[in-house]
Amino acid sequence: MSSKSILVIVRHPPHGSSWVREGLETALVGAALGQPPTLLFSGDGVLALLAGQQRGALGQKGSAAMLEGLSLYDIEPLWYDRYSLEARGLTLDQLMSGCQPADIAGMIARHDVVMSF
Amino acid sequence: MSTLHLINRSPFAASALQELVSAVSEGDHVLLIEDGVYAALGTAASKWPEGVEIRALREDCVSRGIAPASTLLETIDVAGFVALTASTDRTVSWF
Amino acid sequence: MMPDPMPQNTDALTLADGTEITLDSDGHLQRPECWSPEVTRKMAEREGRELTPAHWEIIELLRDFYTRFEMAPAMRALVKTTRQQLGEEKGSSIHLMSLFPESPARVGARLAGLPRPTNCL
Amino acid sequence: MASQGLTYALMVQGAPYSQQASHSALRFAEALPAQGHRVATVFFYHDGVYNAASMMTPPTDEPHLLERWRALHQTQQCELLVCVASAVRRGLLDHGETKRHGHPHPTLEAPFELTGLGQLMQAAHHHDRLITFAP
Repeated sequence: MSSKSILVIVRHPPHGSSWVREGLETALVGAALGQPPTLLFSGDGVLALLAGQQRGALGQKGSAAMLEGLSLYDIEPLWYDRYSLEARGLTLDQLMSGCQPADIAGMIARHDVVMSF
Repeated sequence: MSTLHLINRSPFAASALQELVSAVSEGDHVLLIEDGVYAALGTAASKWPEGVEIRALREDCVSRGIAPASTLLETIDVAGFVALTASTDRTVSWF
Repeated sequence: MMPDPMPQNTDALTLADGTEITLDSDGHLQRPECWSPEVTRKMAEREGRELTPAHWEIIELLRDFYTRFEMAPAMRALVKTTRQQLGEEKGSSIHLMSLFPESPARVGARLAGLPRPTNCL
Repeated sequence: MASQGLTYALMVQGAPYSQQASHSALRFAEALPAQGHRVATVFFYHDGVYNAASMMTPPTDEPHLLERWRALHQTQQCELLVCVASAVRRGLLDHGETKRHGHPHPTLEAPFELTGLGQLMQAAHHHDRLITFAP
């Protein structure tokens, strides 16, 4: 497999839809194939990084547990768009561990392929 | 090295267009498709960074009754859409 | 006679107390919440596997991984987590392959009673 | 300046008849050959997997999306890949999955194929462009 760099952008909040989980599944498969993609959370996607999440009322899985395991797949750090975080009145200390701010424009420009969820 | 950004959300319902402002680089292209073409109606698409070209997909304007003549935005047809994906290095979808 | 409510491609394990544990066509538990160490022992027995303490270490590690991250690890993550928890020597694909020769992540997860993974590569 | 003869992968994430994503993807794919390009892989993910529902029966005066995908497969020799994890949980099963889960009839047929996300990654690596059509 030729090695293109892949950026996975998550732009939706967790729980309300399956976007976050599907984005993470995609990133995990890339990593399992030996090419961990870069993972970036932007817009409402930063809400997936909030600490203290749980399963849904029917026992449906969220995405927080999965996110905690990504470093074992060499997908780290969890990049986030700082403006999206600020716009939602949140700060880094409210997020799970392993998050780092990113320059989203530069990050897009540095990757060959971008997948959004 | 440039990026084509596709937006299919109305700017009046979603913040994708605003968010995109911080995600574009000089030389990038933005194409409004589907409900994204409604950005041609307000002022949302007028406050755009320098050096970034924004256009609307003509077929989606026409089907929605937004005549190209009534907008300030340049419109392109699907052939132009294909050409943009080929001339840029990558495509990012905002939805 | 009552119609059989289960799909035809299933199989079952009978535990010492008479409980039937149904398996899907790939040998995974139909109801992962029914797992107990006895289930793993029965599965192994049927498949002619002898489980040593080294096997159990990995089975526990797989269950712990699943509890923490709500997913079963792929090979790369299994090696890494084994290395973190059990040290360099055991955290190698050679060690894991010697325990579960066909595919440590897949076979190990099945014996650990984890659900059948939804996504094959 | 357009490059010559690119191969495309499309990721379709929108459900047919609910969102415009399928129509947009087909319109785009059908326009590729005029410029010497071709779609090599269509990968259906999220609600996009419903595009492969083999019993899709739209009114006769509306586009038949399933037929259009089949035609695309014929004319551009593209593979139509459906994420197995997304499809099976939504009730789209091919012959093999039907048997595995003990259901009576397949709801997904060739030329659509159930595959894993690894195929999406392969397509992203091997083809010149990846374009996402989302709901």
